[in-house]
Amino acid sequence: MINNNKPNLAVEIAGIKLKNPVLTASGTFGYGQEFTPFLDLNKLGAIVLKGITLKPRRGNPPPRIIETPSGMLNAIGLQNVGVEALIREKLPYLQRFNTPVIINISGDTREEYIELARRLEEVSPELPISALEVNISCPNVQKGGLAWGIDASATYELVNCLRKATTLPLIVKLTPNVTNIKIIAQAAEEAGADALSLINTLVGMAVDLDSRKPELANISGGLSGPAVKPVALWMVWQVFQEVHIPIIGMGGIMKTRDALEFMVVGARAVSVGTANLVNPRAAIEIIEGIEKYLIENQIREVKELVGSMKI
Amino acid sequence: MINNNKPNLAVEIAGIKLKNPVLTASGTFGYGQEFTPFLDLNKLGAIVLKGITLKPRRGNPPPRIIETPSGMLNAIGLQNVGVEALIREKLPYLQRFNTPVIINISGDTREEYIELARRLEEVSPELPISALEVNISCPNVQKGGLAWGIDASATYELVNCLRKATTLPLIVKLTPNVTNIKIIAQAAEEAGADALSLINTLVGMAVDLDSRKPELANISGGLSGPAVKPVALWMVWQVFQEVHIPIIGMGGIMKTRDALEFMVVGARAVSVGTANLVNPRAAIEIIEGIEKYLIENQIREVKELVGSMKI
Amino acid sequence: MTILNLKIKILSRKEVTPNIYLLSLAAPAIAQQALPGQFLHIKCSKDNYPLLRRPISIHRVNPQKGEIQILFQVAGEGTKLLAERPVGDDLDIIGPLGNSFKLYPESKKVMLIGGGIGVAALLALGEEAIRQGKEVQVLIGALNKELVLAEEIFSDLGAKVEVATNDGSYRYKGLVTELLEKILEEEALATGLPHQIFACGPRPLLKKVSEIAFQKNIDSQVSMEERMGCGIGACLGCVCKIKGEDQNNNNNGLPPPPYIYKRVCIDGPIFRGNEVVWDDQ
Amino acid sequence: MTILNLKIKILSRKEVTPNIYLLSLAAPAIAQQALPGQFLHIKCSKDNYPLLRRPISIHRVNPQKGEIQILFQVAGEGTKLLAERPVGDDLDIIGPLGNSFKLYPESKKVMLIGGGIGVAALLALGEEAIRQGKEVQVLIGALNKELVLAEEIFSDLGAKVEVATNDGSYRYKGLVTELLEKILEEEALATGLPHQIFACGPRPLLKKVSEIAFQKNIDSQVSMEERMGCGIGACLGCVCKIKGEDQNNNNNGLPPPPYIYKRVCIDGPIFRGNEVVWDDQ
Ligand SMILES: Cc1cc2nc3c(=O)[nH]c(=O)nc-3n(C[C@H](O)[C@H](O)[C@H](O)COP(=O)(O)OP(=O)(O)OC[C@H]3O[C@@H](n4cnc5c(N)ncnc54)[C@H](O)[C@@H]3O)c2cc1C
Ligand SMILES: Cc1cc2nc3c(=O)[nH]c(=O)nc-3n(C[C@H](O)[C@H](O)[C@H](O)COP(=O)(O)OP(=O)(O)OC[C@H]3O[C@@H](n4cnc5c(N)ncnc54)[C@H](O)[C@@H]3O)c2cc1C
Ligand SMILES: Cc1cc2nc3c(=O)[nH]c(=O)nc-3n(C[C@H](O)[C@H](O)[C@H](O)COP(=O)(O)O)c2cc1C
Ligand SMILES: Cc1cc2nc3c(=O)[nH]c(=O)nc-3n(C[C@H](O)[C@H](O)[C@H](O)COP(=O)(O)O)c2cc1C
Ligand code: FES
Ligand code: FES
Repeated sequence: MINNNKPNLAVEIAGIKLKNPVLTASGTFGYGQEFTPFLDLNKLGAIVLKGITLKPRRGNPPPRIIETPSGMLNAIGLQNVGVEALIREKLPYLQRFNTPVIINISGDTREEYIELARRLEEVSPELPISALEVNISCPNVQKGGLAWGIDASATYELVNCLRKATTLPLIVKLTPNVTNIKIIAQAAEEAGADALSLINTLVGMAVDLDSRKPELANISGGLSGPAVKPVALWMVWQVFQEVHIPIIGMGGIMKTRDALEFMVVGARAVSVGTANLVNPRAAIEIIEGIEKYLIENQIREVKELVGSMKI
Repeated sequence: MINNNKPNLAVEIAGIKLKNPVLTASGTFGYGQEFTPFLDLNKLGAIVLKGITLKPRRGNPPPRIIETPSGMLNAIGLQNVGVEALIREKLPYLQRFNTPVIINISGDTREEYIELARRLEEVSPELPISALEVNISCPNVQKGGLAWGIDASATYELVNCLRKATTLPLIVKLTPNVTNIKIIAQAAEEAGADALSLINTLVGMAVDLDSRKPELANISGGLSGPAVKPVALWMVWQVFQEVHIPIIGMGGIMKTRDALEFMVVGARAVSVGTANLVNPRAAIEIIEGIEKYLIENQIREVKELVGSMKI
Repeated sequence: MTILNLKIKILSRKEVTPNIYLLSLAAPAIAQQALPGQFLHIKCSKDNYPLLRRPISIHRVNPQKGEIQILFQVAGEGTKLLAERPVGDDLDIIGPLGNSFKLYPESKKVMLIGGGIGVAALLALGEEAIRQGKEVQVLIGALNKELVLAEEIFSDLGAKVEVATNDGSYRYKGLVTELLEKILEEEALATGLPHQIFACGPRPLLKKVSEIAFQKNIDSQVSMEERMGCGIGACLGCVCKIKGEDQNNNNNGLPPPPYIYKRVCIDGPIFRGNEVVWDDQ
Repeated sequence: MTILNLKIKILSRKEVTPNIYLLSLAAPAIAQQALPGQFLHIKCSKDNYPLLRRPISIHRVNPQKGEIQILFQVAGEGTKLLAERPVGDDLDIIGPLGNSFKLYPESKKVMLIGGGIGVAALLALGEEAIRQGKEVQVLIGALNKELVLAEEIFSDLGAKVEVATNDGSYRYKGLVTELLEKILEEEALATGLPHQIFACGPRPLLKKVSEIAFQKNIDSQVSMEERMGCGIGACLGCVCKIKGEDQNNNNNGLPPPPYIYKRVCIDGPIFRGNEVVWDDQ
């Protein structure tokens, strides 16, 4: 009877049932374990892990991050332990939680992505792997080093190959650094993506006037945080009108209202990224905030908000 | 002798000699006159006027602006008095100043741009018109409403037609909402642009959670201000490495150091935009600040900074 | 009239009612020239966050002491920071801005209607009207008793003050525009209708006041609100729809729509009630 | 060791020398467990501007009173806001973070070298070393006399303090690393070399100290600085180059480069001087 008054926060994305629509954005939540001093991982909608590649990667030289007005640039360069160490050392820990784990995957070649997906599917019966989030912002070595995700046909091809290679749900993560995100989203949907997540970071740079050197050793980096929220909302809204698969929205979500705004423009779930670095409890506070908002506004299902923008 | 210690702030853009490299960005400085209570227009490098079209335009319904984290969205919708009223009512006032005036022009069709350019060239012997800044972010009616500036061949075609239609210097203003700004910049250069200015605003939106309505009546708007500076710096740096014509850099310049950062990554001059709305003396303070910086750092010519980034 | 960009000192601060603050500011150059209905464009923060200035009406002017007052409600981040600025701090302002309420010499009797914080923009006008020897009636609307603003100040000036509260916790229960209708009915029979009505408050209030005034054939002036960029007429960010045939406008051969966009910051904030197009929003 | 995210009260604030502030904070849970060389990750602003936290070393710990101190220099927007936070305010911190300086039981004599604000990270270590009965020598480097930090505090603890100023305005004229070399020459002949050297300060200082220590065969530990995101090991934003063959690394068939990236926030901030790759930056 008491529960009757509790709103329903559950949503389904790519066939995965989430207890609430709040995820952690890849690269900002490590492998989950780092945040256990601050929150109960069981409370999260899902955990999206730091981007993984087939082989371990050293990443970019430091400095790797710099703060910018209401945002930050990062050029981590996909430093990661590689899929085998992920399987051996990181995933077993996450098994004790009942929260879906989504693995963010990257590669330079189609084959790398496919091998990664196959390997993860192989171990998925024993390990917590609910879906793959395919990061298509990395350089496509086969196409001259430009990101897969800036080209609709490269996106189609990659997602299509992955679709054939794995039965794991595929969430394709779009880059905002494109002229027309709708056609990329469409290509991913047609190629068999189960869901889309957007946005990844905007390319930017910062320079130190006194030394006349770029602030990041890598020169450019990815812009995230509140500064990019208007761009992210716009892209989610654009894509929402174009595709039928669910969208995970992100970009500058710091608080409950930000998350709900993304849902109003069409995101069925949201990812909290940079906010985790500032406030390790951000995702939990947002989940609690959403529940409170629904109660206060007498909304029974969080789903009702999705794409509810009035125009 | 005293002057000997004064650094040289002069730069040349598109054949126009500027006493200093600081311009006012189109749309943020009205027709210049609005700012005379606050500063001496003679002190500016150049004045870039609010975008003009052949016929007057009513513009978008309000609300037209909304603040976002370290930025703002605007959807003015090119409200303007039209070129004839500009000629009759606005330009004569600017004649009393010895500061170059740059007219920002927009159109839906090639013909509109050409007619505008011709008309302005016609009156240019009697009126202060030093150059045209061609805004190619407006919808290209001939190509289905997408902006001219998102497509290299449309950019080439438009700039090439304008090049043939006028002898006035052409500054092409690029939009950042593209996958690859370098090829657009190249197209503009090849088509005969004398200089490039970048960036225009990033497309974004904001939504009011309580009403579930977009904050702007136009739904989307253009993001400007400090939030976009990292993106703008990166695009200037990218284009600087690609073209030989000078670049006017802009996007989030609030203070002297911001302006100098743009010069370090390759801008020969800079435009101050959103900052004018916050601090009507921003451009003047930046000019004074640049002079001070050059003195303190014993740099004799501001030109030395252009593209001086060490990588 | 010269528009100034100044740093002016905060002389005192008072929370007059929950969430509503009264600041006194040392600004002789503004006090000398400010007209009723004008506003200041205020940099609330000391850094770029929030970025833009916020428009706040000049509430009261004391040209002798060279002081002005502003009365504002904490509505969001900007006004929150403004409310936190310590006494002695310098506030970066641009002003005085905008046109002003116009009192016609022939108006013997004027009525001022303020809804919520809208009362802030009316006090200077009330003082001026009294100074000119006019009969001034003030209608104050508020959600409840606690939020009624400036009742005593207006009374002390010699104005006749009526109050409406939504919840009826003080005097008339209902909307201030309902009170207005009631009073006009009575006045029409008794002492006669006011010659001018001035209003400031939420848009529905302004719309309703304009309609009532129009029906009664009374000249009305309303203070419009719109989000502002520059505040000085340059950015075209703050427009509202004003009746008038925009003959110039290229409407693809169709007759031009019967309105033009005027800037609240410089063509306003005061417009005649019946020239505003109230349809949307 | 539990990492906590707490709001802790500012008990007092003092500008100890121009631009350098000492804050005392009420934080029993941190004071109980903090180790020398650990740091706090502090939210300097109350809003999102500046956005990220700032790492500041734990300067001094008083477990009895449940208090800790931080000593910091205003370097930019974050530390400026931190310096402006009023006494009584609650500071949002994460900590204690990072590994710590390691005092070996067998070291009888230890040397602490702090350059500029780097001294901040060494006081807790000095206190612990004295507590353990070790002979403690402290070398303080500063640009000039005015900027010499914590000299008296270290003396009062019973440490032997030497000072180098760049401009010679106080005691030894020159770099603190030059003073170090001079002292080591003398000590080698007299009372014997220290068994451990600990350093905190600008990178060139750390590099030089590491080289000198390596030459003299003394174990050195240095506190590294790098820009931080999370501070808890999750974002990989704060790495520095540490010697070690990264066997896993796919280097296109070439032998792997002889370094790996370690996180300053969790694998550090304290590293052995001779395991850091000093080549770049
Ligand atoms: C001419 C004029 C005079 C005004 N006089 C007063 C006054 O005397 N006292 C008072 O309390 N308020 C007054 N206002 C309203 C006041 O400007 C807003 O409450 C204030 O801008 C809100 O800013 P914020 O940062 O606190 O809120 P936020 O909600 O954070 O503001 C977000 C954005 O919306 C804009 N905005 C929000 N509400 C309004 C509004 N009602 N009108 C215009 N822009 C708005 C802000 O300027 C900002 O750009 C006046 C408005 C105008 C146009
Ligand atoms: C483990 C550790 C302990 C520290 N302990 C102290 C201390 O006890 N006292 C003290 O005064 N300072 C200390 N620092 C340096 C301090 O963190 C920086 O001075 C501070 O972050 C500058 O922030 P800002 O906003 O004032 O400057 P800004 O220049 O505005 O900062 C811009 C960005 O650069 C980063 N940054 C700037 N300087 C440094 C730096 N030296 N190290 C790391 N990041 C930097 C900031 O975190 C921020 O992301 C420590 C740094 C580290 C890594
Ligand atoms: C430090 C950092 C590391 C990131 N690493 C990854 C990554 O490995 N894979 C990925 O797809 N996105 C990565 N991202 C992007 C985020 O997942 C997210 O898309 C982006 O930051 C926008 O959200 P935010 O503004 O909430 O941070 C990273 C972002 C940050 C800040
Ligand atoms: C209110 C407003 C109006 C603008 N109008 C125009 C315009 O008419 N034509 C144009 O080319 N750019 C226009 N811009 C874009 C600016 O000129 C500039 O490119 C952009 O704002 C980035 O610079 P900033 O961050 O310094 O504002 C406008 C920007 C703003 C904020
Ligand atoms: S606010 Fe800029 S024109 Fe009114
Ligand atoms: S700061 Fe995030 S890993 Fe060190």
